[in-house]
Amino acid sequence: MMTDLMLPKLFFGYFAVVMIALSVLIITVRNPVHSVLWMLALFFHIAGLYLFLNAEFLAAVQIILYAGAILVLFLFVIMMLNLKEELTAERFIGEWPIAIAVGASIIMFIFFAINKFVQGPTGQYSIEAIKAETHTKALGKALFSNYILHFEIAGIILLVAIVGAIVLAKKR
Amino acid sequence: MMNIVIPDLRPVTPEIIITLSATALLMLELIFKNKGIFALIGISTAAAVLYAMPMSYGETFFAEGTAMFISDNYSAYFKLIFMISLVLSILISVRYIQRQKAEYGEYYSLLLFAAAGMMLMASARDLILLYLGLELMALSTYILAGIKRHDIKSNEAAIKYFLLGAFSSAMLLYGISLLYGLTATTDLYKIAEHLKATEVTATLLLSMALIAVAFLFKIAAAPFHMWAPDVYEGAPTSITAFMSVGPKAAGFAVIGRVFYIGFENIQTDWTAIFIGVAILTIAVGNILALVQTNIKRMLAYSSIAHAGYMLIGIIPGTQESMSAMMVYMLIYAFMNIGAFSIVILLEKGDEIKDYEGLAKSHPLIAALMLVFMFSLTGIPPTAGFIGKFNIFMAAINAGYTWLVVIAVIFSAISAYYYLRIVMNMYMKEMKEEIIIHPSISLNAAIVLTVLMVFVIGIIPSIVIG
Amino acid sequence: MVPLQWYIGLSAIIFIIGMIGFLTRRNIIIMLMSVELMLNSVNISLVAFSHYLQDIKGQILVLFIITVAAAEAAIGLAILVALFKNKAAVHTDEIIEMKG
Amino acid sequence: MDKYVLIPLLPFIAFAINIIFGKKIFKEKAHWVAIVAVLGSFIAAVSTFIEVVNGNIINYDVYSWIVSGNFKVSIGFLIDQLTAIMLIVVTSVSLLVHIYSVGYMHGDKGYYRFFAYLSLFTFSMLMLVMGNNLLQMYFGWEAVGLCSYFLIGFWYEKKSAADAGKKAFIINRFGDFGFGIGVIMIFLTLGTLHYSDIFSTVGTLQGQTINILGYNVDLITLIALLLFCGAVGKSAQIPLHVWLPDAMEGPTPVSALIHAATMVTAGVFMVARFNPVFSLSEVAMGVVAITGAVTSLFAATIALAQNDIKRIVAYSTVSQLGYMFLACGVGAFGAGIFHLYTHAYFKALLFLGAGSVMHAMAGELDIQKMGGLRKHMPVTYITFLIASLSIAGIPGLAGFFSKDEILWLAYNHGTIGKIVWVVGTIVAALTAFYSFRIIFLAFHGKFRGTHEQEHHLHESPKVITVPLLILAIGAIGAGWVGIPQALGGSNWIGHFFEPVLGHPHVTATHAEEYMVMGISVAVAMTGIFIAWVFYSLKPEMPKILAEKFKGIYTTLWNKYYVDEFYDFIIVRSTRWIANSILVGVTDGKIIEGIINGVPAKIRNFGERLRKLQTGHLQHYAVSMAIGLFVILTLLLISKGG
Amino acid sequence: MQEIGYPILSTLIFLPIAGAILISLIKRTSDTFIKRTALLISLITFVLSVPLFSSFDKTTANMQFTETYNWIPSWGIKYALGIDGISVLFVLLSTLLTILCVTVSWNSIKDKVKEFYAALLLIEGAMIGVFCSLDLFLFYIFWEAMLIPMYLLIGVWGGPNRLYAAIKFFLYTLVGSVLMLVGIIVLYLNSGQGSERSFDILHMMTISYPYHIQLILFWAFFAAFAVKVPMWPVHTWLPDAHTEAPTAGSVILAGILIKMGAYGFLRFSMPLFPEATKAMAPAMMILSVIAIIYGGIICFGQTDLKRLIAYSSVSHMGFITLGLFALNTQGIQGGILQMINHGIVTGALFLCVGMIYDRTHTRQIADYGGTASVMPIYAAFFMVFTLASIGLPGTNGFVGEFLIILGAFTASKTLGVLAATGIIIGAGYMLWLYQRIFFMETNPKIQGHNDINLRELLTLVPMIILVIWIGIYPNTFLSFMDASVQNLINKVNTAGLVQTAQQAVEVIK
Repeated sequence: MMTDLMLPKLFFGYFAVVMIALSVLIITVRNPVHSVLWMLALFFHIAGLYLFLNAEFLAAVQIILYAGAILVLFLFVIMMLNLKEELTAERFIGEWPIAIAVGASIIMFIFFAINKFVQGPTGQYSIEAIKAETHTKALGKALFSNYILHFEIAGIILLVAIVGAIVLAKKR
Repeated sequence: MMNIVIPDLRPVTPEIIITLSATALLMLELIFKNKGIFALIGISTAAAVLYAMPMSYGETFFAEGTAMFISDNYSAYFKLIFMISLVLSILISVRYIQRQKAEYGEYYSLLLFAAAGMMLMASARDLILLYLGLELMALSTYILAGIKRHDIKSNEAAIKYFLLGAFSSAMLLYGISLLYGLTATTDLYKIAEHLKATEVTATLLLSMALIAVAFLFKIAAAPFHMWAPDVYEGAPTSITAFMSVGPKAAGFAVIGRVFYIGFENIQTDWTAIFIGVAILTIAVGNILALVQTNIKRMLAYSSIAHAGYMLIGIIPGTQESMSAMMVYMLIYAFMNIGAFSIVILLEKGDEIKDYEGLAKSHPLIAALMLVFMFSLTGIPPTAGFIGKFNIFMAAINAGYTWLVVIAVIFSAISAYYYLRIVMNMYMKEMKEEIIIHPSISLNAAIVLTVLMVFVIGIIPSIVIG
Repeated sequence: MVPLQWYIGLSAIIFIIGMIGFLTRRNIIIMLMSVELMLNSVNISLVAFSHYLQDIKGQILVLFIITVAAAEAAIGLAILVALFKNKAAVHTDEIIEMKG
Repeated sequence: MDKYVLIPLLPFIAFAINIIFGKKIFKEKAHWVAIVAVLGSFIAAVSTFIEVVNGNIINYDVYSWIVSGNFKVSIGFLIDQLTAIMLIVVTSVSLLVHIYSVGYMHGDKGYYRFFAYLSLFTFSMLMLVMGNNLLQMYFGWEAVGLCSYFLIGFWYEKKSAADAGKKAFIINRFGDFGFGIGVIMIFLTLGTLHYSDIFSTVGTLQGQTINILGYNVDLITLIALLLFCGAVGKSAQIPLHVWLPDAMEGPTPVSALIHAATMVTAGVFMVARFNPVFSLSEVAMGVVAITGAVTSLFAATIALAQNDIKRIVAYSTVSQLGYMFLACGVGAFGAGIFHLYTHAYFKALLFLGAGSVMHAMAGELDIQKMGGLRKHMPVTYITFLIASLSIAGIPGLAGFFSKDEILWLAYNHGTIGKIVWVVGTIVAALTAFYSFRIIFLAFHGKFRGTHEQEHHLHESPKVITVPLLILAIGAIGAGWVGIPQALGGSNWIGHFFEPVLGHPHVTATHAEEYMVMGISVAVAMTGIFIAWVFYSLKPEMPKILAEKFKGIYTTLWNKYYVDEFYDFIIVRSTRWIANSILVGVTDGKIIEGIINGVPAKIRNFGERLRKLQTGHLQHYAVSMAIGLFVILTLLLISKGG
Repeated sequence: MQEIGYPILSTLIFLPIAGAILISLIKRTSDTFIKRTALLISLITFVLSVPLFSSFDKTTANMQFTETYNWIPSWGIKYALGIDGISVLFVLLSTLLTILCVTVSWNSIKDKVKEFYAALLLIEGAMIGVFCSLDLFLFYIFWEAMLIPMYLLIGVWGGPNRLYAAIKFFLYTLVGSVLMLVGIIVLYLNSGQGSERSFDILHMMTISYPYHIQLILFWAFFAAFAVKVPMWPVHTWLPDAHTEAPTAGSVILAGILIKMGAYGFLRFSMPLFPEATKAMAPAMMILSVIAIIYGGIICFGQTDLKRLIAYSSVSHMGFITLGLFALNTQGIQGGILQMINHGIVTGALFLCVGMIYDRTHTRQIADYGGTASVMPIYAAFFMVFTLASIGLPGTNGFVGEFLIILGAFTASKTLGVLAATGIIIGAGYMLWLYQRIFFMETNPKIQGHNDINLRELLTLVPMIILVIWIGIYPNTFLSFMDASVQNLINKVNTAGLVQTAQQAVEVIK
């Protein structure tokens, strides 16, 4: 009894601790390259958490798209700038204590708020239901029926991103 | 056994038209070298959209029996405003972007994409769709703001706008996620139903606050306004004109929908927020505008102040006040873009002192600027007065007299900085020769705006009621 | 069974960390990453919600968020590149051309 | 268009013609227009007078002037015995002065202007006396004041002249202030401003009181005193007498016409006209009598120490006016008007004589620099002497009868009467003294002026001397219409006035009347004798006395320092308040301070706010975060979850 | 009322405006043509306005020459014009003064001639509009619209310190007006008792508003009107505006613009908020008396010719408001008449000042002296206006001031007396001024200037005629306002009686 009651909690505990640690590292380390790498690690853990919440497709996307595409993009850009100077430069803005104070007080509120949390009504996509037709399929069906418009728009957004990247970054 | 329901596309026709033509422009750029044609296409697209609008009324995209996209009077009116600002921006852009060495075909298609995004925002009744529309608009505007990519100011504007925009949309998402958690849905109507059924929790308030912040950022209301002056100053003036109207209008559109439908049951809470924000916005906008030396910054602050006035339209939440707010938006579109078009008309018209002695060298232009300035101040018989009058009347009718008193006092103060321009034009001597760049399209824009400013001022019945 | 609050708490913490990162770091790229951090925190909570609510909308939203995040990253970095070309600056306090 | 309208209208037409065409067309001929007009109105006046004598009282409205709600007032004429006599006085003296001016003002660059003003004055004075309602009187009242302003300041290049004119006008305004309020009070209480209605209804006010700052004041007394304020101003009684001596800055004919014969007597006329009101209030009457007595004494004493011939005559005018008020005060309105009428002639004569002397002395006014003029200008001397005798009250001359009538009636009028009688008698002595001081200093002895002055001396031309002679006849004979029964006369004029002014009851006997006469004649003689002693027999005497009573002498010489006092109290203090308080502080600092201060505050608040807009985008982000934080605080604290 | 062939009021409003547009189309090089056109238009306007005088029905208090069209139906806003005994004279005065403004500016305006005359005509149109509007919204439109050309008039063609003066004038008035705007809206929202809401004044007058609302609204309107009048202590814009404005500007300001405040009290405050008016009348009268004395005494401290006259205006306007708030026939009729008088006299004085300023280009009193010897005719004119302004009987000033003081005295003896002192003070500063400018030995600075020419003579003559006319036979003008004023007073006095009666009934029950 204890085990299958404890095990998920332990799992979660591990993930949580590591993720928080990683995020803190990301925003504190001096070298941008390092923080990208820590981010990579973080993304893997997030993906893990997704699996844990049986959203395997999302986990995959997280790895492929985020880790695979976005982070690489970040790396490219970082290579562009002068790391030497970056390593000596000041990391934080002068007013960082204020910022932290504000952040801290906000999270205080958030916690105050979310332990009042009451979850909404449950829908028909129970774990069993998703297990029945695979997660990917379930997602896909929704995406191409009800959310077709959203899907198209997402496409357009990416198009705009491409155009923008070209317009802004290309030589002429 | 895959049963995909192909939903009814009719209501989305305008959006489809505009996106298609935007995409088309991207390809046409390879064919046509003369960019004038793009402007033409853009305008005709707008016309087509307006033409398609009436026949597109209705709702669509049924997920579990609820609509996600709704095309009604409300959205139609805002789409009208978007189209007007789009057309005017295109008109004032044509020659200007040549002068600014920023003449790319993408310019126009991005404008169209942005417009598409706004239209989606205006029509969305599903938070996901709303978010996507917002991002579509935002991303296009980021690019447009930075499109003068050889100009450091333009880059700076873009990066500031982009980072803060991303920051705010993160907050929006967090709010949405909490709301989703509370209600298990993203459809505004369903959210409303569910919230009515359950009692108010702190979490709900939190998510509401987060969403409010994101939207208030979009309409540049204090204290989320600080990006506006910098971005307006740095961005190409034509884009500034566009940004000062389009995204603002879109922001108001979504505020109207989300808060009136979604958060109906906690109206008292968010009204309180908006009252505070409105007062702060009016005060900050007007007071800071007093001390500006750059006219684009001044107009930025003035547009912040105007956002404050429009918020007064949101607060009472009556039918009357909402329509008043929309009318104000429309009028504001004309007078503000009009003012910017004068700025564009001048070779160098960014600094307020550039206007000294304009009345001597170019009386007509000075007169036009005068009209726009007085309209922004809200002096009859210009449209600006009708707008203010309308909003104030609605607010007082809903019992917010004290709020209106504050507003009118500040609008009187605002006269000071608008009159500074007039003063420079009419009562100071010319320092150096003033060069102007008239062009058919630009003149058309100016004539159109000034005409509307007067027509609405004298025959308001065409916009109200 | 892990209570839902834990997930929300986790996402909240990460969100705030991201926010603090955004508010404190000078380097624009790191700020951008902080935003990504915030978005991911949102994703976590969304997935958690959709799991516990036995509803799929949340996950769809996550999908879109990831897409948009990608687009944002692309544009943001593009702007950064343009800026970098004109003025080799990646620190927020180096781009204060316009103020007041 | 009947002749009553013509009386005032003709001079007005003359004015209009002269002021518009005088400069271009008439130039040196301007006087013809004026003289013809005045002559016309004189003739009309005489015929009107005859009508009145035959018992025909004219009272009618010409047109209604102001109509507002229940307030109705019209332009109209009331010509009764009182008015009739005034008409004669005004038109006749005016006519003579016009003629005189032809010679006196000859060659002045403002020639046409002078005659225009004279005509305008005649018009205004006639409007004043002929009006049948208070507002019209007020109209004439202010109009004559205006004319005197013009004429005193006729030589406006001289600062002293301009100042004098202004002073006259403004001091009169002080009087008119009271007058005006009196008018309003009458309207509010009686609902009308027409004499006939006022006099018929005023009785109903008896015993009514009005509350002023907690004191209950008798209504009639209040009204009477308010009206009297006007009289005090116009007739230069204490404390508003200061303007009249300065008025001598004007051309001498003006002094004769306005500041001796007519305008200054308007006050007396008004009091007499309102005798039905005054006689209802003991207090008011007392005030009038005392004011008159004090003024006459006061002015006479000042006259003793002056050397400027015109100023002496001016002060004598003030004192004679005091006499008239004294008369009214003791209820002897008829006597007052009688004296007014005689005084008009001999005082005009004195002035014109003085003018004639000035003309000969090339504008020299100091009697100390004259002497022995009688050889050079006999006509002037004779006429001047007659006038002096007349004013001194030598029996047989006009002055004697009127003055004696006053003293006699005063004597009859209870305690106040007795007091003022004593004062009057003293004044009689003083009058005789200073009048003959002039005679002896100016006309007797040997010439004390410069040589060129000496052989410039000459008798004035006909156009000047003829009016003198005519006036001299007036100065002698004008009184004969009022010879009292005691001297076997009929006191015709007294009876003539009775219907309007009533007749004071006489208790005392003829014996006492002779006594009163005797005393007054005696004191007059003494005065003349002393003057002869001082200025003819032992010319060093006055110097010695002046040394002896230096204090008194300087006080008199400086006219009791009244001018200085007013200058300090009113003029300086007003300017000080205006400059240092109103302009400097309230407007400058307080109001403007706020008006300009608030925007300034807003501006530099803006400037400070501007500092927050650092351009550093994280600061923007932080402000957003703070905004969020504040919102959350408000929401969650207020909700408490 | 007699019918006139054309919609007279609309014509009077829009003819000048059309004229302004016409002028702005003329080639700017042809100055004389522009001037002639302006003169012609102003003359035509005046001629067309004459029927108001001739065929005005003095027997009725109703609005006359009315025109009514729906304008903004959804807000119940009408384009409603009409005049009664209170407003008719101001319309005439406006049309007359505009002509004089055109002629007096003939040579003094050299720069931006086109804009100047356009602005002038725009002001005329707006002014007439203010006096004719029977719809609050319409009224407000004109009321505000006038600010724009006036602001330019002061700011563009004004004196050395014009920028400050112009902005001060504009902001001062605007702050007042916006508060009135709020008041107007509140009024409108409360006008729906038992009927459609509307901005129609005549309709509003039929409604009796609750006392507390009346009070608030009274002060809201007061804010606008008091600034315009200007009443103490919000008068400080006037000296600056008057001093810096060009002659025509000062004339318009003194002649019409500041009358609109007092007119506002008459047309709106009193009939719409009778009870509040009655309650506030004492306060208003006290302010007025302060203005009279304050404005008078402060004149002694002035060194600038125009500034002195400006402050004297403050004092005179004090008389006017005093009369109006005496709330009795004499007071109000006197007040209205005095508005006309002050328009004529002070307007004329500013015309005179402008004429001599064109010659000497100085406004410092110290630079003058002995002018009477140099310019006798001019001196004569100036004297007449001076006398009129100190209220000498026989001039228009006397009739007005006398009636006002009579009215004030009826209302409150103390205030009446205090107000009367204003007459002494007035005589003091005006005569002192006159002496310093025209008397005493000639100041070399003004030596050798020629006397006024025919154009200037013709500009002043009409004023003289009016001064004398009103002075000698004021009934011509008083008779115009009789009926309307009576009606107004009845309205004010009977107000609240009904409610009190009802309350009494309640008590009895």
